[in-house]
Amino acid sequence: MSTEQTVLGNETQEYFINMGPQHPSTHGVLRLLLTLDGEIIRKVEPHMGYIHRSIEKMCEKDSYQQIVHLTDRMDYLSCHINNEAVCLTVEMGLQLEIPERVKVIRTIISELTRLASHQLWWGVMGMDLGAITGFLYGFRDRELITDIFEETCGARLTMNYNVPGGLMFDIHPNFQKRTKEFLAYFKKKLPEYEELLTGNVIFEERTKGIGYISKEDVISYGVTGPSGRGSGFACDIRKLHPYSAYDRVEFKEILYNEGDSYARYMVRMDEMKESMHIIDQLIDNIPEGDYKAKTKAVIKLPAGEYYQRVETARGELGVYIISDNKKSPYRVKFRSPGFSNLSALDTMAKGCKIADLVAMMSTLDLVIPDIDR
Amino acid sequence: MNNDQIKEKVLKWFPDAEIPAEAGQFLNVIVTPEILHPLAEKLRYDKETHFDYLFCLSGVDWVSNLMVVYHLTSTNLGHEIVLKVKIADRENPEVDTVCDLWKTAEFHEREVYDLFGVKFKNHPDLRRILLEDDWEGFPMRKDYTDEANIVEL
Amino acid sequence: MRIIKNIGQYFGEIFHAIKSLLTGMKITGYYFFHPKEIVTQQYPENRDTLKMFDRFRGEVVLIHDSNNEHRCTGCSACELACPNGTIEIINKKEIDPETGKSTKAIDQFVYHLSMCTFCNLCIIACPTDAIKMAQTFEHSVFDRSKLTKVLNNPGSKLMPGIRE
Amino acid sequence: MILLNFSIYDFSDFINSIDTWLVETFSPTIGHLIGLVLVGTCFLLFTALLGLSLVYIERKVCAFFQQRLGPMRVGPFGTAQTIADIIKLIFKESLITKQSDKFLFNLAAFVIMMAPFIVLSAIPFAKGLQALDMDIGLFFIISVSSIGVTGILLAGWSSNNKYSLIGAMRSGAQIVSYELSVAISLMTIVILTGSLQLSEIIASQSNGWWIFKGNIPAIIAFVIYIIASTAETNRGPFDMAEAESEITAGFHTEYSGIKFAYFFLAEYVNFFIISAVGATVFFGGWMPLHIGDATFFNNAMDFIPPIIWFFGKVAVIMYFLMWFKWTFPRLRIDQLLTLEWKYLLPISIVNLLLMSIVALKGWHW
Repeated sequence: MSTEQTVLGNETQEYFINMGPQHPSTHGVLRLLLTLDGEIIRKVEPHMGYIHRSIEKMCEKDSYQQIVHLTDRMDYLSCHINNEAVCLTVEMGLQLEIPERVKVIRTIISELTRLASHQLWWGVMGMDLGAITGFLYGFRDRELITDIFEETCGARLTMNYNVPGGLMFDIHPNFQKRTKEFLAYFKKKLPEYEELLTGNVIFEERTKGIGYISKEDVISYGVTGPSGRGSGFACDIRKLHPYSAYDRVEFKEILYNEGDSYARYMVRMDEMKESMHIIDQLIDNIPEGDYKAKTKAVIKLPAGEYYQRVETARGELGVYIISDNKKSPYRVKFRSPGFSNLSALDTMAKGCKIADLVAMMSTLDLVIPDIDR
Repeated sequence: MNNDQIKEKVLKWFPDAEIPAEAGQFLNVIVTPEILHPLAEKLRYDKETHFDYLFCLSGVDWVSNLMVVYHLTSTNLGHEIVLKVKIADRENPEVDTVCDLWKTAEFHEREVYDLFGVKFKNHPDLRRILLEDDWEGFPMRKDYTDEANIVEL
Repeated sequence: MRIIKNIGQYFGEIFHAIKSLLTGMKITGYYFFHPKEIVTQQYPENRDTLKMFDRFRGEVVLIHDSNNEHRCTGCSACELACPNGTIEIINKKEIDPETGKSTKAIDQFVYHLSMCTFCNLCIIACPTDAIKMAQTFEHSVFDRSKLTKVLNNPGSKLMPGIRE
Repeated sequence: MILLNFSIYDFSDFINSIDTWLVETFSPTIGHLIGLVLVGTCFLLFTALLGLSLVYIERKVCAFFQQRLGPMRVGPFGTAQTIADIIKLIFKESLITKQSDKFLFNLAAFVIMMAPFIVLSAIPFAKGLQALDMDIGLFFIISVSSIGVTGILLAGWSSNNKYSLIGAMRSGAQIVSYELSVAISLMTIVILTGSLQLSEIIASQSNGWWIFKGNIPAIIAFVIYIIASTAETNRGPFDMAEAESEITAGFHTEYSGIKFAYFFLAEYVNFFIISAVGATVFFGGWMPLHIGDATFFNNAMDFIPPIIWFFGKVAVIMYFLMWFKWTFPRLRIDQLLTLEWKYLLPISIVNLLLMSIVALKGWHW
């Protein structure tokens, strides 16, 4: 900054701006303390915790069945995957044999969740860049997925469809039909997304080369999910440690090496196609069987430590449960993807402009309850 | 490297490190605060171990002591290890930061400080992260009481 | 030569830019001229046709049959399963008119809708299928106390044969 | 007596008869004064009506682009929605931020209203329906419309809010740069008309509009005019000054109630003005579509009243501007300036030169 000052020959003064907690593009109550030089960002200091509900502490009082519904409220856009993560951890501790049917249904719904999350993200990304129309289109298509969820799981957002050992109830008879209808519909709509934003010259100008982060930094900051894969960090837990039915489906791990906003955007766009591909493979092959393994009414995990990693729509979610053989866990830790992703924002944003920061935050796809827990 | 080789290597570097015999999900290495940073540094930069990705950092209150747990993995070699540092001093728990090795630790250590009160030496910006700055006590500790906010069901 | 190439590039860029902008306008233009594709639902007006899915979780209700009998034995399994203390079961002692033995029966099944997270755990915990989720969703009231409901109808009884 | 002269095709007799009647009934001075007040009142009413209807139209059009219905509740198809909004805004508390420059803060809302209001007086709505027909009409419009930026800068500065200040500064840089392109693209047509007077510009298009007659340079000029004028009025995709997702609402973040309504109104009147000027210069204003000397066709077109021609053309241009706004993402401020200085300005200057050659060689029709 000193060079610029001497070049300009006049003194410039840095100033601070509070972006948030109430701001249209922080997508929740996140506060960013920006140090600015004109419009150029010198430093971004995130302040979070505005909706910290201490879910980890609450878990220490709850039974294992009850923990699941709390995770709905962390990353509410990939709530099913969060539920699944907890259930998988508990099942690992109990060494339960999970029916194949459950695994496949979980995978399908996980991928639908991912699709819904990415649709919403796409809409919000457009809105942050000023293309408000995209927001409505994203929500229009997401509505159809939430309808599927509502019919099968009983809720649109906080579904709580998993219980340790399986699912709360079997899929709705309409589930397969509706899902196939949706896939047929969305395969037509996804190219519209591309035409409206991806190829747009203004969009390309706004995202290409903006918010660069190197692969080393991404690994060091623990930026996972599509944000990490945009920098070439192969971190897809579905590939690294396959869980549920991911070991039997064929899909690509989307990797881009550019590390800029556009790469992160493209990862998600391509991931939507991969998600549809995964559902395509599974939707007609749901095996018959029970929707739930037999569990006791009061679950006690054997004493020990259990760690399960899953891939949510935002990245790697880790569930770390320490049990002391009681009906509530001794300690639960959620390694939420948003928390680590946010920490890299400062590195990305240095030297960019305010408008770029908004685009960057969109490409990180932050969900604030996920960060604050 | 498989778990046995890593175990051998760690013990060669630091014979004091305690490695529980029972096979869990990961290879556990329990160390004291003094040797945490040197060990972490070796694990991070040694070509054979190359643990470059810290995917989870959590604090645990074992009542008798506090513990900070580091889940590490290597992005190119694929092996995993769990480093645990046992801090006996509950009143003034201190451990070296690993921010310089894995930048993600910066936020995660702030969280552990916030909720458990573990002070990380040399941390660039050790402040509360989730709770407000004037919060009293460390809520995730087992002896934390708050009659107003914690409702016993 | 280089200048010509540069000029070509300059105009090529402009041409590409305009083309990409027109592609975007094609999409929005299409929807503008196809008002049939409008997805808005006008909520209070469409109340008559609006039907929620069977599994939609609106609120907990205690099922009563036409004889004003329910299936709740007052075992408090739902109370224990609830993560938020939404359900409170107040039991009373009742003398069975046939056998003369005193049995436990519910006096009040109190349900705090304001605390409910609609997680469905109470429903799956219930051993006698006495409660279910209703599909109502218009819960707003002017007074918070109205959200605390007593689910058993006045004078309702336990259905015979449930306790066994 | 007065109404006898009324004709929907030519307002000049009607206006003149009112003027004559006023002068004859009162003394010339008082008559003219009453005339001025009358005209002023008419414009005030027109501005208010324009604002109301444009806001409604924009909301409906935007809704249809987005597969929504838009306002539907107040009045049939939500037509009374904007009236309800205005009533709400009037009754809202007018907040003034602490330590803001209260005088400038209040002044800004009026300054920003002033510019479009004055410019409106030079717009020819129909034959004879024009308040001021100056021989420097176009120049007047270009120069007066830049007063608006003063209002924006005042608002941003006096609000004591950094978001407002950033918005105002962006807006200042933006308007000052884009004015160049607007002016030059309009001058391109002036080469052909040889006059800055709006009535003459329209009269020169009696045998065809300049966009058709003026060969390729006229089309280029029109495209540049549309882009640059959108930027000048801070409309999307150039709405950097009030970029909602970046700097909340930019220069009018701190305004509430009726003062906010002024900003809103000014924005929409400006929107109307750029469309009106575009329609006048490139599409012949109220002049019906004429093709050379195809008398039958021209007479048929003349049957449609000029005022409908004018508003029809304005509506079409407005529709396209709305289409842009609701389709494209927003540019970044430096890209915006790059677009102006690297693309629009050089092209428009070359275009001006081209047009001069066209005019000299007589390649236009």
